[in-house]
Amino acid sequence: MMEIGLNHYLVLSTILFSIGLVGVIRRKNLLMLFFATEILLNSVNISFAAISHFYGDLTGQMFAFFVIAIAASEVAVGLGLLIVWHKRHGNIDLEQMSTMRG
Amino acid sequence: MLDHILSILIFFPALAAVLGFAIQKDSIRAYGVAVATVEFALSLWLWFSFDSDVSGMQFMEQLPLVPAFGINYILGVDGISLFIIIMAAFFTMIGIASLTDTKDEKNMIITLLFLQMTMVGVFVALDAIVFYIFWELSLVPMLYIIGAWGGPLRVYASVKFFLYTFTGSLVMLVGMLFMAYFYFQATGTWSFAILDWYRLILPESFQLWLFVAFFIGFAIKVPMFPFHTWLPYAHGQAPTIGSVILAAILLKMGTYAFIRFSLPLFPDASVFYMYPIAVLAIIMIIYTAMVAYAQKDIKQLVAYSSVSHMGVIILGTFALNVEGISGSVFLMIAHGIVSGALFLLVGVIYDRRHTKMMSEFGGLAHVMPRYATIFAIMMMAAVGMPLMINFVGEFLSLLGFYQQSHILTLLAGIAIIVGAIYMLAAYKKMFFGIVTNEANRNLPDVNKRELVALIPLVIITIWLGVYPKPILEPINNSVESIVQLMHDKSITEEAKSRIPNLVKAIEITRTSAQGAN
Amino acid sequence: MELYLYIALFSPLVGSLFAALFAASPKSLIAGVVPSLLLFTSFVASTILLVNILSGGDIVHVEMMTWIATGNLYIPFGFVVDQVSITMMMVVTVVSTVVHVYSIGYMDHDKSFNRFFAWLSAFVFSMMILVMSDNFAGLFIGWEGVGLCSWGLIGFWYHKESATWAANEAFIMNRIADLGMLIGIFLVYWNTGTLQYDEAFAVMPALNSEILTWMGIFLFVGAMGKSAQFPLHTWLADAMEGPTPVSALIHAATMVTAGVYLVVRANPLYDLIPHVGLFIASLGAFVALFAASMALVNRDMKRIIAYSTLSQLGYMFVAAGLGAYWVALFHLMAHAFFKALLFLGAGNVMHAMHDELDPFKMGGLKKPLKWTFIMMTLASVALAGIYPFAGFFSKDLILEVSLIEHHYIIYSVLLFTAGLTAFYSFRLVALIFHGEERYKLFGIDPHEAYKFVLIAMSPLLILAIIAGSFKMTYFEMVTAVLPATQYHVHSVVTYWIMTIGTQLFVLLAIAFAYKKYANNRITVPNGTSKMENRLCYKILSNQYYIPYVYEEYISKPYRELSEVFWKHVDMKVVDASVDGIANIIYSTGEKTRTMQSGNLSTMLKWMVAGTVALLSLAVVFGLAVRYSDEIKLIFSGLGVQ
Amino acid sequence: MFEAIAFYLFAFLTISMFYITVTTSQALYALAALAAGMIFISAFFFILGADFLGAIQIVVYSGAVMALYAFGMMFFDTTRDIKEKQGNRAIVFGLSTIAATLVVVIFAAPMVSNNITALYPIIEGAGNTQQVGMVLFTKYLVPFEVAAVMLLVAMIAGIVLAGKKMDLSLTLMSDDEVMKLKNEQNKKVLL
Repeated sequence: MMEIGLNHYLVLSTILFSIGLVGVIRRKNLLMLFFATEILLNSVNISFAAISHFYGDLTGQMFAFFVIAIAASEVAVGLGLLIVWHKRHGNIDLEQMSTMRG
Repeated sequence: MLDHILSILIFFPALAAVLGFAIQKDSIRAYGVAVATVEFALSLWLWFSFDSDVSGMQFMEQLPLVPAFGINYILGVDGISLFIIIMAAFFTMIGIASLTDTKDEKNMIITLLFLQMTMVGVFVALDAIVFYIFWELSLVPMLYIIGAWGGPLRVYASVKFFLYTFTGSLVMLVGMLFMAYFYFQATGTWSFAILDWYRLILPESFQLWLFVAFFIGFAIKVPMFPFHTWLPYAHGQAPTIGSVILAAILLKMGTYAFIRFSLPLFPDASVFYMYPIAVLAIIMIIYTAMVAYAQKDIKQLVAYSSVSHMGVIILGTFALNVEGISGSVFLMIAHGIVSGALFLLVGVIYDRRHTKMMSEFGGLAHVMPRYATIFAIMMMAAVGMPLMINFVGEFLSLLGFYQQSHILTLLAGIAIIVGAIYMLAAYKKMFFGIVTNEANRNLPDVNKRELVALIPLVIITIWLGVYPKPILEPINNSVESIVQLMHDKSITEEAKSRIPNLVKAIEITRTSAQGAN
Repeated sequence: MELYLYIALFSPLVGSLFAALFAASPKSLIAGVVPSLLLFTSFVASTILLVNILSGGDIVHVEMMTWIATGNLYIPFGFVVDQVSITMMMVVTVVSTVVHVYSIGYMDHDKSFNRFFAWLSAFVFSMMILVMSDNFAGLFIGWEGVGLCSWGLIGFWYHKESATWAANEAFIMNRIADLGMLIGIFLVYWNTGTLQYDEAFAVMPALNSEILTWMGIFLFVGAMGKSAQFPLHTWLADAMEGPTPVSALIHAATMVTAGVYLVVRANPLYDLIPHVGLFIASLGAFVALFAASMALVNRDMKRIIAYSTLSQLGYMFVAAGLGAYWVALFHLMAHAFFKALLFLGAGNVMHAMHDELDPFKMGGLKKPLKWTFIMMTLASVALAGIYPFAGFFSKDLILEVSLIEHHYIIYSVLLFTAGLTAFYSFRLVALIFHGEERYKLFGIDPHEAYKFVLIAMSPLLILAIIAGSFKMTYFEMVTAVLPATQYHVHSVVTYWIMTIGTQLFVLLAIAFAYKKYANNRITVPNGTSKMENRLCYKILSNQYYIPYVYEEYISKPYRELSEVFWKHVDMKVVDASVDGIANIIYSTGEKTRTMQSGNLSTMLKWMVAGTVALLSLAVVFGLAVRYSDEIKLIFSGLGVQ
Repeated sequence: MFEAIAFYLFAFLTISMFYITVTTSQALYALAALAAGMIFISAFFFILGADFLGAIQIVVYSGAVMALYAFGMMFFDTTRDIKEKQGNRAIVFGLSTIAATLVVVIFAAPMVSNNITALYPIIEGAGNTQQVGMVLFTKYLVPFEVAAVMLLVAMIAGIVLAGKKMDLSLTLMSDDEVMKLKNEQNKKVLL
């Protein structure tokens, strides 16, 4: 119990990932959705870093690094789009975005 | 030029069709006839320069397309495909020449020329992928012909036609890919060349599965019972020219592919599935003939009769001996000519009365004696009168199958009875009796333009019935080499005993196969 | 000689094509005269060939060209003129020449005069191919060809519903038999490797008897159709809807005898299988009696003659079945002459009576139609088999054959039938030519046929009278190829008792017919007389209800089954299942379309669900790969390969 | 011992922060909680000895990303309560849990079966940042550069998207409106 192993990190990662997924599913405000995706990405990052640590392999860290880079660009573009949407429709409500109705 | 005559035959109509967009509406017909005539002349030239004594492929062409996967543009022609190509050219020619008051004539002619490209392509392709491409491409112009110029249900009919046959050919494609993969496993190189595949001896269990994959694709195209229901719709709704080409050429793709792919590639599976397929063929023959008898619409009747005759072709193919296969190849041509002519004849009366219901007619023999005569000749040919083209094929097909099974042949022979029943009943309804419908009283007899299309067909029908040798001989030579190949390749005892050994040097195919590489 | 062969064979074709050229144009005499002349040419050429054969010349055997050659199969257009085929050729050319000339008169007023000759000559051509071919395939060509022409000629007056119906019936019935024939041909090919008569027959003795039996049966089935043997006989009576010359040529003299010809031609085969031969003979005897009984009460002049033909065909099959091939062929020949004559005479009567067929409405025609009366009477005498007419020699011979072969049942049936034959023949003659002139009631003024028509008929009359005298010449000629069994009753006493007894029996029957029908008390039956209400009369006049049974239990169910197949099976089952599959896909699309509500949060939910599914798959596969050995073990434990 | 305490502490903190993020109805709270969570996560990285990653985490997330969100939120009406839809909770949580578990199983599987070996073992005697640098600029040079370009593109995209007139869509506008827009542009050019 006191010895923190890989499993502890993985469980933590799982918990955070579920929280993120709950957010993704529940939220209908787009901004909040973005927050939830950040959580997802971060939870995975923890796993990467932990695996990297416990196996003495740097690849995990590299992946985490690239994940952060992607998260950053995602936020940049995503927010830009969000602003455009808000300008045009005056809201950022998921329920309103139904032009893709099949 | 002779070295590339097959490519020319394929792409000349396509090129002409592209150029056709630039042609004035008034002169498009002359242009179409000219192009089709040149194509037909080329095909005749091909026949003229064809060496009947050689059983293997001739006029081979090869061009690498995707060398890494062994996909090559390989063309070649043998006695089996030669005459279907000529017939395709011939029907396109007379089809265009006899087009009557079609709306949007220009598009129709251009579509027909494209269709011709795909038809020739299918029959000369010796690479599975090239074959597949043309096979699928041929659906498009036909879809367009039915969908754009068809009857009231045309959209349903054309979509059904397309989706149904397309589904089948996808299964076939999977089979082809597997086949190529097996080839890769066996030899270490990829190849889609059919002649390469011929040399591959597959274990029986593989053969059984692959045979089924190919069978589904071909059977829907033929169409075999119970996959035939797209055909009556397609025929019922298609314009005359569409029906003619569909019946005469497109259906032959299926039966041709059986002989080109299924038999030589899977001899053991062919023997294994011979009886089930024969039973299907017999159901096809008798059942569809009875359905044809119940039809009220003359065109549907001819369509069902077509299915019935295709049953005999299938039966001949699966006789797995020279007599049967030669007969079935001959019957392909014969059926093409006769059913094509019958559809043209139905078109003649449809143009005049705009109905195809037999009950609308009666006593036409009084009003249109020439028409009645030609119809009678073609009907008798369809019924299988000796000295007419169909008989030779039917006789040989049934004769061939008799070696395999007596009882099944006896059942299949019922074809000649039921065929006579529906044909004669239809003829009686339409042509005999007195004229009851006033609208029929003053119908004009066949005119010159229609005669241009019909007279050559009548001549061919009788000429090849009396003297089938010019066609039968090349067919026979090619079929013999296929049968021998099958015998040599077969693994099981059953197959060895079912497929006759002709004890003839098959070197020719071998060398030509190697020449292909 | 080959030249003559080709002339004999092809001049009818030329005639047919010539007439066909005018088919669509109005009547022109030339379209009738030229084919007749060409047929006469054919007749002359045949005669030359006959003379050649009689004078001991070689059999003419030619191979014109290859027809079908594939695999081991080789079928040429080969023709042979031997003793058998020359007999048939003579019969065909003589009768058809007469019928052609007769038709020029008979069809005089028909607007389709030209078409008629095209068909008629085409028929002769087909018949010539049938008899001259040297192989089974060629025989089949002729076989189908005569069927086709018969269809065209029975349905010649195509505006008549009954005529076209009869034409189709004849064609389809024959097709049923042709299937048997075709199977027989296949059997011959696969067992002997050839379709040439001589080669195939040479191999046959080496085959096992079961195969030979099937061969014989299937070929005979073909013969049954063409020769209208029971149960495929109904078409022949209905075929009388065609013009009378057609009935004379096709349905009396030539085509219907093709079946007998086939059996005679295949004599080496049937010699090997006497049990099938006995069956043929028994069927023949049955048909002889069966047909004669229907002729007794019929009220249609042409049908009576048709039944008589059927009955005589039965006689021929008895002879052929019992191995007396030359006797069968001889009766065939003699019968052709007098039966054609009878039909042509009937044609004259019909013309005179404006197409009236009921003999009860005639009577007393011997005065206006003197020559016809003489001809028909003589023909009937010949048919009845009175000495010294043709029928006596041929028919009595058949009776003798059956006696000598110890088939007493067949003999007695045939003897009885001979009496019936005499009775119904003279019933007809009596009703038409004797008694009161009932036709006056119907306001008809009968006229004798054209002179040239009568002259044209005269060769048949002569032949009907004298044909019997050729018997020995004929025997010597034909036995060169057929088994030469002389049929003589060993004891002279028996022979005379038999012959005279038969003659007396027949004469008695004739006298009875005259007594009953040649008086003035005959009236047109109207369905009230006592006899007409008898059960046996009803059965006979309804042809034993066989056509009714065919219609009710074969044609109608076939029609209904076709409808069911189309409307219910094809539309509702086969097609519907295809559409059903399409509909399932469609409706799946329709249903799942709601997934695409456009609502992003719903989509996200689906996305998560999809992710879960894919991840689970990944896990499952991962586990499967990892534990593949164990899984295989479990499966093999379950018996899966 | 210290490690364990730190792990549990930060685990508790991260989870609660993120929980707040996904449940609160106030956007500002959510933002704040997220930022806090990010920082706490970096603590794990430090614990795991990934110093460089920890630093990056703080810089990028707490600095750049949060600043972006904060700026972004200025456009929106953040005071309004955010309405949550009433979904089926069982589905929501069930799906989430299953998905997360599966992800972990997949990640853990190769390790359980012990069939992975370190491709780039940690080099003794070098600091984490140094090691990262060594790997990043050798093996991962191309992806690194691509990532750089991606960030650049994202930056430009962000600027362009948030810029003028991006709220107009030529495809959704009627012809008249498009013409009007064109005329305006032309005027500008002429002026």
